[in-house]
Parts: sequence; structure tokens; C-alpha cells
Amino acid sequence: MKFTVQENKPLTATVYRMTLRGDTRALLRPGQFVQLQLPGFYLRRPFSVYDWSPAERGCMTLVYKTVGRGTEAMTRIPVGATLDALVGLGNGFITDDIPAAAAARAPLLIGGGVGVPPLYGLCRRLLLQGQRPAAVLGFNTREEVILRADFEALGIPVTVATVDGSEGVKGFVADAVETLAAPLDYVYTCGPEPMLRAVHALCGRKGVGGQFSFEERMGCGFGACMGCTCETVTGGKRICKEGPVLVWEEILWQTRG
Amino acid sequence: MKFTVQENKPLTATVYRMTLRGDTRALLRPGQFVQLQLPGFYLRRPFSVYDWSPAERGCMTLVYKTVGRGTEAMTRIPVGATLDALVGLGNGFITDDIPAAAAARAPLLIGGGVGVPPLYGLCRRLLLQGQRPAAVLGFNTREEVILRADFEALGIPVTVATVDGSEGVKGFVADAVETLAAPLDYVYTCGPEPMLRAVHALCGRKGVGGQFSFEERMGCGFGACMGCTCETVTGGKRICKEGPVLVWEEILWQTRG
Amino acid sequence: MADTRVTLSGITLDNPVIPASGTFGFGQEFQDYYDINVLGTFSFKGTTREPRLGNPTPRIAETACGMLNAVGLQNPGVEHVISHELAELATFFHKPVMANVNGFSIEEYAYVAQRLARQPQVGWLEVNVSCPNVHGGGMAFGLAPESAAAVTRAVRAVTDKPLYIKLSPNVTDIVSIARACEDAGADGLCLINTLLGMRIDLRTRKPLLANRTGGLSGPAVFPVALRMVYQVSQAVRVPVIGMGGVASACDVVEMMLAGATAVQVGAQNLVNPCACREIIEDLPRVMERYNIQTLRDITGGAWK
Amino acid sequence: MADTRVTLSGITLDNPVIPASGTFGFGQEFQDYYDINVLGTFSFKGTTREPRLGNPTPRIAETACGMLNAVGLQNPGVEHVISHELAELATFFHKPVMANVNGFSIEEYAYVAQRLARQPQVGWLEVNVSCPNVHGGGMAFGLAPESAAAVTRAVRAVTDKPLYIKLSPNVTDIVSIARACEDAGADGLCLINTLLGMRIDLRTRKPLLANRTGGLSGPAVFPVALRMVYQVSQAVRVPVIGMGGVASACDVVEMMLAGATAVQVGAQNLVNPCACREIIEDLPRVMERYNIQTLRDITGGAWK
Ligand SMILES: Cc1cc2nc3c(=O)[nH]c(=O)nc-3n(C[C@H](O)[C@H](O)[C@H](O)COP(=O)(O)OP(=O)(O)OC[C@H]3O[C@@H](n4cnc5c(N)ncnc54)[C@H](O)[C@@H]3O)c2cc1C
Ligand SMILES: Cc1cc2nc3c(=O)[nH]c(=O)nc-3n(C[C@H](O)[C@H](O)[C@H](O)COP(=O)(O)OP(=O)(O)OC[C@H]3O[C@@H](n4cnc5c(N)ncnc54)[C@H](O)[C@@H]3O)c2cc1C
Ligand SMILES: Cc1cc2nc3c(=O)[nH]c(=O)nc-3n(C[C@H](O)[C@H](O)[C@H](O)COP(=O)(O)O)c2cc1C
Ligand SMILES: Cc1cc2nc3c(=O)[nH]c(=O)nc-3n(C[C@H](O)[C@H](O)[C@H](O)COP(=O)(O)O)c2cc1C
Ligand code: FES
Ligand code: FES
Repeated sequence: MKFTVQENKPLTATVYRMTLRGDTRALLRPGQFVQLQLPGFYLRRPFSVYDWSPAERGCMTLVYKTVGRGTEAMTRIPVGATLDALVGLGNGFITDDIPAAAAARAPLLIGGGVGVPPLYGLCRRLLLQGQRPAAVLGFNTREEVILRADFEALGIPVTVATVDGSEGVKGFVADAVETLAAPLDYVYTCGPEPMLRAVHALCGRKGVGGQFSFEERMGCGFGACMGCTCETVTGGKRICKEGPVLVWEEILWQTRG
Repeated sequence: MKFTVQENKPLTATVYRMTLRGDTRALLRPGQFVQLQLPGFYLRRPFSVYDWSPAERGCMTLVYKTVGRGTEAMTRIPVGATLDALVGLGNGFITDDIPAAAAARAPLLIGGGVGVPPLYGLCRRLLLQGQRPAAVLGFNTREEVILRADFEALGIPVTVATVDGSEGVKGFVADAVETLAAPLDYVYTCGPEPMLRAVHALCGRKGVGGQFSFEERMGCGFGACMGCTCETVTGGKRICKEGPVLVWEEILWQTRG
Repeated sequence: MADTRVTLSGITLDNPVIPASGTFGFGQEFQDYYDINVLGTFSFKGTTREPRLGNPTPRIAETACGMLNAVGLQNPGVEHVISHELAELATFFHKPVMANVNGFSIEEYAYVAQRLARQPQVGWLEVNVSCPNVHGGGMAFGLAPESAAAVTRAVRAVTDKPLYIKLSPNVTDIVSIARACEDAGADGLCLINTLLGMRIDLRTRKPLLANRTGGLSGPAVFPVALRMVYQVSQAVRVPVIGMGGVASACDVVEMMLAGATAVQVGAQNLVNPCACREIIEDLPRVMERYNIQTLRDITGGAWK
Repeated sequence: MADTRVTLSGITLDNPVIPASGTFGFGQEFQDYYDINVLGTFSFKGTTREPRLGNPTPRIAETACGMLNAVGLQNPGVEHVISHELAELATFFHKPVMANVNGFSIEEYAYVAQRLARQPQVGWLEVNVSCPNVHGGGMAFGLAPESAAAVTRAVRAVTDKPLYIKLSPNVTDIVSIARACEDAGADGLCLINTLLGMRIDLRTRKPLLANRTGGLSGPAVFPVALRMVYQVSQAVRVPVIGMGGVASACDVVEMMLAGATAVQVGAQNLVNPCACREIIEDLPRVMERYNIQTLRDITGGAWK
């Protein structure tokens, strides 16, 4: 599927926002991702969708961080360029089929670094469904904070945590969650693996459910190569197909207690 | 060396003209070539220079035919794009150091297909030196005729030959040369190998000297890899370094008689 | 009209384009992108006796014009493949399929081959003696003529279905291994499987793949594959299915000129799920450009 | 300050970057682009006893992220190399150089090695038992431990200069060949030479190269080279010079993590004559990014 770059601009020194115009109808849920073909690279790159308007001539926005040669080259793609993307990949965050999720009145969105973007589309979806989400967003330092204003503009409670304390609460997100006054109801989370582990343990201790979005190196992104399979309580799951979102119960970090 | 694409437009269905702006000071002689890096291809592509203005911010023009994936991709390079090129490669046509060439009052330029372009810069050089060149340009058919008007605008006698007779003299260039009234003095030629062979034999029969521009598959284009070496009377010569222009005497098609 | 048909051991395919094992699952995921009945056939995911989860992740790394994989034969085991995957496949794919047979012992190869050969959907067995990503099996069998022949003989003994042996490129002399398989009763040969390769993460200073090494495939390996197909196809009398880096209809023609009777497409399916459909659509145009009326006639056209 | 020095058999190089034999001539052509004294050293064009014109053209073909060459050891013969090329080289390159020794018999290897080893400019001998583009010599010696060891012993007998054997990747078990060379007296190993490959011209339906097959090099082969360096460097005690597809300072670091003591750059010099200078300039930046103070310390950093 062909997309036209509408915008590709830095939010921080290393994080960029790219908006693409094209057929976005395959996107059904927040937390789904796209596989973007970058000129000069063999494999596609997976990126979560920050937000989108679903239409044949729709729009979708990615927020990405430069971590290697591909994402560095991506920052140099000019507006107007055409990129090929596979869209609507993965299960995404589920807000209706999972009873606990559907019942949660005040789910907590916990994001770390470039795990934050997909929670924005999710937040909008939850608000539309009449839920009252809150967000805890964690970063290393003040310079890396992204999307705070976007969440605040949605009128929800936003807590920012930085590891060095240069903005918001000092410490890791999981620590920040412990300081919240409101009781934990249900969790949606995306971020680096140590963060996911900490949140998973926290949910275990508090006895609340949640959905966790994972990353894995991908060959295809649509279920063909078995490159991304991770072991879960219910057997091997392809992160690109049965994931990237797994529910608390199926994750093999058994820490409920 | 970086160059900016100023123009990239079709002359016929398969032949394009590309003008590049950048440092052309390394170009010293007509018949020299450049090695152009095309995005997405590993090896550079060699192209003769049609004409150029020598300056740090100079211009050079290439005329190229689409024959494979590289040249096809080349037609899609937009104006404004930056391309890397090695310039001033090869010996080029020699108009001064070779006594026969310097003495020739009315040298004949014989070009076939995309062998024609480098003869244009050569023609301008010869005119500047006070010689009175004429040109015979051969093509398969009328639709493929290029650069006729360019040569005519220089005020020299131009004969066009087409294999199917749809424009100018019917037949191969070597045949057309035989029909010329003016006696053969000295020859400069560039084109497909069968044409070079025919012209070489013709020179042999008439006892005139000449310079022949060759093509060979190249690794580097600047003498490092020995990829392009051809046997000559005086030993192996690198087409990219001691060529692409060889003089009649050193070519191993021994046909003088 | 361009005739793209080719015949493999008595079964005629509409065209020579066959998705390679491990890059096409059991067809399902591609059915979302196009009707896979346009394919010549396809080779399904490498199957073993027992279910396998495969290697730990990361299992994938990128390379210049290619990729490494160390999936390690993840599959649900032959019984589940028969009862679920093949049953499901029958609902949307209506051509004979190629069964990719794997094992960690000669007995396992024979067992899996026998079970799969009995399925009416299975047209050909493709016995993989060249998987570089598992230990104590896989590639080990494909590294010497004797062991490759032993697997061939064992599988030959249990089935009359057309038997293709898939060879490893990680050898000094692939021709001797191909000949040994032919002599042991193979009806054809498939080459190449992946080249053993590696990448290292500069940040962690550890191999990128959890398995350390992986199999290299994609356009990067095409010239090596082409050379091996050229060598092997001239040395044996049975058909050769060529693969390794095929990404376009031109590549298909080049492989066939080298000596391939049919052509598999692997990694390209992963970067472009529509790759095989596009190649099949392009074939007649490419045939016209190069004056080919009957595609099967060009097999071995580049032999001297 | 980033310390980029490495030591090869007692000779310290300013940096590990060494243009590979056959891609740098005798240095002259690159002197037009930069002062080649910035290099660690370089390996000059493969030299034989007699002058050789090499194979007929075409000798070069392009591949995805790489190239094939079938130059076939064109060189002016060892006496001319000594009297002309090395004499000329002495006027502009002031470091010990690596001499690439070739032969069609064990006696020829020994003869050429002895002649070159006597030249004071020559710091190391690099004995190429892996050229895939000549018949009855070259790669044939590098395909088995016995023959590779025989060449090593013969050359060892005629010189005390550091002796590196350059290995072929076209083998089932490169480790056994590396060990045989080590046991026969090699001071080090160079790997990899090119992978045997091929391309076919769809128009003529003939191999693109006049020699039919050629050697594949460039980024396409990097993961295979890296894997072999990783395997061999762990199995021997002598230093390994890694090469195959190196095109950037990151690739140099990756090769060294795999186990290389120094790194050669081949095909990349052809597509970018300034490649080695740029890599050398980039090295300190890349070292800083990955927290490397002393480059030689990272050799083998990825071994487990
Ligand atoms: C489902 C999913 C959603 C993602 N969403 C986002 C997002 O919204 N924003 C964002 O900045 N990043 C996201 N990532 C991570 C992003 O895919 C990588 O940062 C990116 O692929 C790195 O490419 P590179 O060429 O710069 O890095 P390189 O290291 O040069 O890439 C080499 C190879 O490794 C792969 N790779 C490297 N890092 C990762 C990684 N963390 N996860 C998966 N593959 C990787 C690349 O895709 C490529 O194939 C997501 C990853 C997944 C799996
Ligand atoms: C000194 C010299 C000057 C040239 N000048 C011109 C010119 O002015 N105009 C023009 O149209 N063409 C010229 N050519 C030919 C031109 O280089 C090829 O047409 C072009 O490289 C084809 O590239 P491709 O990717 O389209 O073809 P492909 O066949 O896809 O290319 C594959 C590889 O083969 C090489 N190759 C293919 N054909 C040739 C060829 N004929 N000569 C050398 N290498 C080739 C390519 O460079 C590439 O490395 C010249 C060639 C040489 C050697
Ligand atoms: C992700 C992946 C998984 C693979 N799994 C198998 C397998 O199960 N059985 C098999 O015979 N080959 C397997 N292969 C090898 C391919 O079938 C094919 O031989 C190889 O990739 C070369 O073709 P390509 O370059 O077109 O990918 C796998 C390849 C990839 C990339
Ligand atoms: C054009 C060319 C010529 C070569 N000639 C030689 C040679 O004479 N001797 C030799 O040992 N290796 C030769 N090689 C092999 C290289 O030295 C190197 O081992 C190989 O190309 C892999 O490195 P690369 O991928 O960086 O090119 C040659 C390679 C190329 C591309
Ligand atoms: S990335 Fe291929 S199956 Fe998930
Ligand atoms: S192309 Fe390399 S020497 Fe001529």
C-alpha cells in the first residue's frame, strides 16, 4: 500500500513525527502497527500508529525514535515522498472483547519512551467509549519527554516521570504508578521490556489485569515467518499476529502474589 | 564529488539527457567519462560526457540510453537530486599529442547510437583548434536519431545513416562513410563493437589512422581493479585508464591491407 | 500466448513460481493478500515429528540486501499439521502442495515423510537436509554425500511420491552431494537453503541472534544460488528447483537459464506479501521481452 | 583519545584498516584521491611468478549489494612487481606493505614468497590459496586442510617474515583448514576471499562473465564473512584478519568483535575510492559512540 509523506519533523533531538496519507482502512484498533519499507533497506520497519483517520484517503501518524541506520535514514525522507507500508498489523489493544477491559472505568495507560505513542490513539478510543483513562508517561530525562501536551489536551490526568527527576516525578514509571492516589483498575502499557516487567509485577501484586504491548525483531510482520514467536502461558505466540498486545494472564513472567 | 541534477529529460523513447551541476574541473578532454552512483545500485555506471563547462561550479551533460535496471532507474531521478560521480576518468580523445590527429585538417567523426554523444564535445574541441571536422551518425531507425541538430548547429557537414533507411542514407555507418565525397583524413569513432570493427577495417583498407572509444564492464573506472583490461598490440590496457580511447595501431583487429 | 507451465515429476504447474518453505507458513496469511491458487504450488513450513517452539528470540536480523533467520523449525508437529493446517489449507488451496520434511534422525525423516506422503494434498516431498538453525540434525545431514544419501534412501523406502532433497550451500562440493542423493533415489533436488551467517550488536557486543548464527537469504545470495544451480543441474539427470534471492520475474528466468525446472521464492514473500503474485503477473511480459514463448524450454539455456 | 592501533605479528599499525588485495592495485590510483599513508597498511595485487593477463572480459558483473569479479590474477609477474611497482610504491608509501602471494604449484608459491619476502618494504606475506578465478591453482589449494597446509609449509620454509594464509569461504569446514594452516606454521589467517557466484545475461542467455563464474564480494557477503571470522578466531591462537563486505567504521568494529585483529576492505574501494580514508576518519567517532577507548581490546568481544 502506497503512502505519501505529509510531515516528518523532530519532536526532540531523537524523536520524530511522521504523518502519512493513504488507505488506512485496515487499521481497526489502537496499538496495531505498520511495516514501513525504507528505501535502501531490505526488511521493513515496524512502527505503532499514534493516531489515524480511517479512510481510503486517510491519514496516520507515527512517532519514531532514531536508534539505528533505518530510523536515521527515515529522518531524511522528504515530505511528498512515497513509502510502501503494510497497515493494520497485529491485534492491537482490545477495549471491548476482554470483559475486564470493557468494564474498567478508569484504566491506567502506562507508557515509556517511544512506547507512549500508541497509547494516544488508545486514549482517544477509551474516551469515546465513555471510560475515564489516566496516563503515566515515563522518560529518561526532561529533553526526551514527548506527547505530554497531546494527552493533556484530551483532558485526562497525566503524570510524567523522569528517571533523573528533571521533569515530573523522579524515578521509573512503575514507581510513579505507586504514588497515584486513584486505585488501580486496569492497565494498558507499552514501553521497554524492563518497564513492562515492572508493570507486570505491579499488576500481579495489586491483582489487576492489563494489556502489554511487546516488541520483537520481525521478518514479515504479518504472521508468515515465525520470526517473532514468544513463548506464553498458552503456547508460542507470534508477536506480529497474536500480539503485539498480550494480556497479563498469558505472559510468562509469573509474579502474581 | 557531489552533483545536482539540473535536467533529466527524454530525447527519444529510450534516450535521455541529464545535466549535472558541480565541480567539473577534472574533465580535461572530450571522450573522458564519469562514474555515476545510482541510488540502490552497488557499482557505479560509466557514461561519456557529451559536453561540459569546466569550473568549480560547472556543468556537464550526459546522454544515456535505457538498457537495464540502472539506466531505467536513472530516468526517474528528479531534478534537484544529488548524485555522486567520479569525473575526468579515462584518457579521452587526443587532439594534440598524436601527430596524425593534430595534423588532420578534416577529421571524420563516426558515431553509432549512444556512441554519438562524446563526439559532440570532441567536435567543439576540434573546431576550436581550427580543424574542419565532419560527422557521420548512425542509428537503427528514424525514431532513434539523436543529436543531429546539435552537430548541424556547429556548422559542420553531417550525414545520418539508418539501418532501415527511414532517415538519411540507408545502411550501416561504415557504408555511409564509403559514400562520402571528401577523402578520409583521420577518424574518431565511438559506438557498438560491430561498428568499431567495420570502421577499423575501413581505416585499414584506406590507410588512415584513427581513435576508437571502447566500452567494457567496469569495477572501479579508475584503474584499481583490473576489471576492464583488454589485450592490445602493446599489452594489456585498462579501458578505464589507458582507454576508453585506443588508437588504430594498438587495436588487435589486424586488418590493414 | 506465453506458456508458463512447467512439469515437476509428472505434475504440471501453471507456472514455475513456488513460495519457499518457512516463508509462507501454511498459506493462510497470504490468502489475505491474494488468491494463492495463482501459484505453481507452495512448500509449507518445515515439519517435524513433534511440535517445536523453535529457538529463542531474536530470531531475525537484517543484512545488506538480505536477512538472517534462526527460527529453528518452529512447527506444531506432523499430526497437528495434518489434522489442522492441511485440513484448513484444503478449504482455500486447490493444487497439490509441497511438503517440507525435517528430522533429527533418519528414522524421524522417514516417519514424517511417510505421514505426509499419505495426504492426498501432498504432491511432492521436499526433504530438508540443510536447516542451519537446529543442532544435531538439519544441516548436519546435508554436509556430506553419505549422510544426505542415507536420508534419501530412508525416505525413498517409505513413499512413491516424488521426492526432492533440499541441499545446503555450506559445502565445498555440492555436486557430489547432489549426485549421491540422485543415486539414492531422489526424483529431484532443491537448492539452495540458507548460507550460515551472523551479525553482532555493537551496543551489547553480543550476536544479534539468540542462536548466535542464522541462515542468510534474500537477493544477497542470488549469485551463489545461481552458480550452484548451474553446476548441479548439469551434473544430474533429475530436475532442480532453484532458489536463493529470487525477487523478480527476471530472476526466475535467470534461474531457469542456469538449469532450474522451477523456482522458489523465499525471503521476498516476507518483505512483500504480494511478491509471488507480482512475479507471476510479470512473467509473460519478461518472456516477451526476451523472446521466450515456452518457459520450460529455457531450462539450462545457459549451459555451454 | 581513541587508540586505534593494532599489532599484527609484531608490527604495529596506526589503525586496523587495510585495503584488500586486488582492489587497490599497487596504491598508485588511490594516491590521486588521498594520501594513502593514513592506512594501517595495504595488501597489493595478487602476484605470480610469470606475468598474467588474466581472464578474457567481461570480468565484472553487478549483484545485489555486491559484485562478481573474474579478473584471474592479472599481474606483471614477481620480478616486474619488485623492480617497478614496489620501487614506485616506495616513493609515496612509507609503511610496511602486505604482499599477496599466488601460485599454480607449491613450488611457485614458495618461489614468489621468497622473492617478495626479501623486499624490505614487505612486512607480511599474505598467501592466497583461495582465488576462485584461475584453474589448476588458486582456490584448489584452499579447499582442503592437507593442500592448504602443504602450501603453508613450503612458504614457511623460505621465509621468517610473518606469514598469513588467505582462506576460501567455499568450504564445508573452514575451521579445520584454518587449524591445518596454523599447525603448518602460519602466523595468521586472512578470511574471507570471494564466494563463488554467477550471473546470466537474459539477452544472450550466456553467463555474464567470460569465465562463466566469478568471486562474489561486497556487503552481500558480510554476514558470511563475520560468521567465519567468529568461528576461526575462536579455534586458533594466531591473529585473524577479517574481510568480506566491510564498508563502514561500524563494520570494522563488528568484524573485530567477531574476532578479527585487523580488517581488510575490498570492493568498497572500487565504488568509493575514498572509502578507507573515510572509515579511518569515522573510527574514533564510532568508538566513542560504543564506549571503546582502545580498539585492539575489542577483538573477540562477542565470543561467549
Ligand atoms: C510492534 C512494534 C511497534 C513499534 N513501534 C514503534 C514506535 O511507535 N516508535 C518507535 O520509535 N519504535 C517502534 N518500534 C521499534 C522500531 O521498530 C525500531 O526502533 C526500528 O525498527 C529500528 O530500526 P533501525 O533501522 O533504526 O535500527 P537497526 O538496529 O539498524 O535495525 C536493524 C533491524 O533490526 C530491527 N529492529 C531494531 N530495533 C528493533 C526493535 N526495537 N523492535 C523491532 N525491531 C527492531 C529493525 O526493524 C531492522 O530489521 C516498534 C517495534 C515493534 C516490534
Ligand atoms: C567508457 C564508457 C562510456 C559510456 N558512455 C555511455 C554514454 O554516453 N551513454 C550511454 O547510454 N551509455 C554509455 N555507456 C554504457 C553504459 O555504461 C551502460 O549502458 C550502463 O552502465 C548500463 O547500466 P544498466 O544498469 O542500465 O544496465 P545493467 O545491464 O542492468 O547493468 C548491470 C551492470 O553492467 C554494467 N553494464 C551494462 N552495460 C554496459 C556497457 N555497455 N558498458 C559498460 N558497462 C555496462 C553496468 O554498469 C552495471 O555494472 C558507456 C560505457 C562505458 C564503458
Ligand atoms: C524465515 C525463514 C524460514 C525458513 N524455514 C525453512 C524451513 O522450515 N524449511 C526449509 O527447507 N527451508 C526454510 N527456509 C529456507 C528457504 O526455504 C529458502 O531455501 C532460503 O530462504 C533461500 O531462498 P530466499 O533467498 O528466496 O529466501 C527458511 C527461510 C527463511 C527466510
Ligand atoms: C576485483 C577484485 C580482485 C581481487 N583480487 C584478489 C587478489 O589478487 N588476491 C587476493 O587474495 N584476493 C583478491 N580479491 C579478493 C579480495 O581481496 C577480498 O578477499 C574479497 O573481495 C572480500 O572482500 P570485500 O567483500 O571487501 O571485497 C579480489 C577481489 C576483487 C573484488
Ligand atoms: S514477523 Fe514474521 S511471523 Fe511475526
Ligand atoms: S574498471 Fe577497474 S581497472 Fe578499469
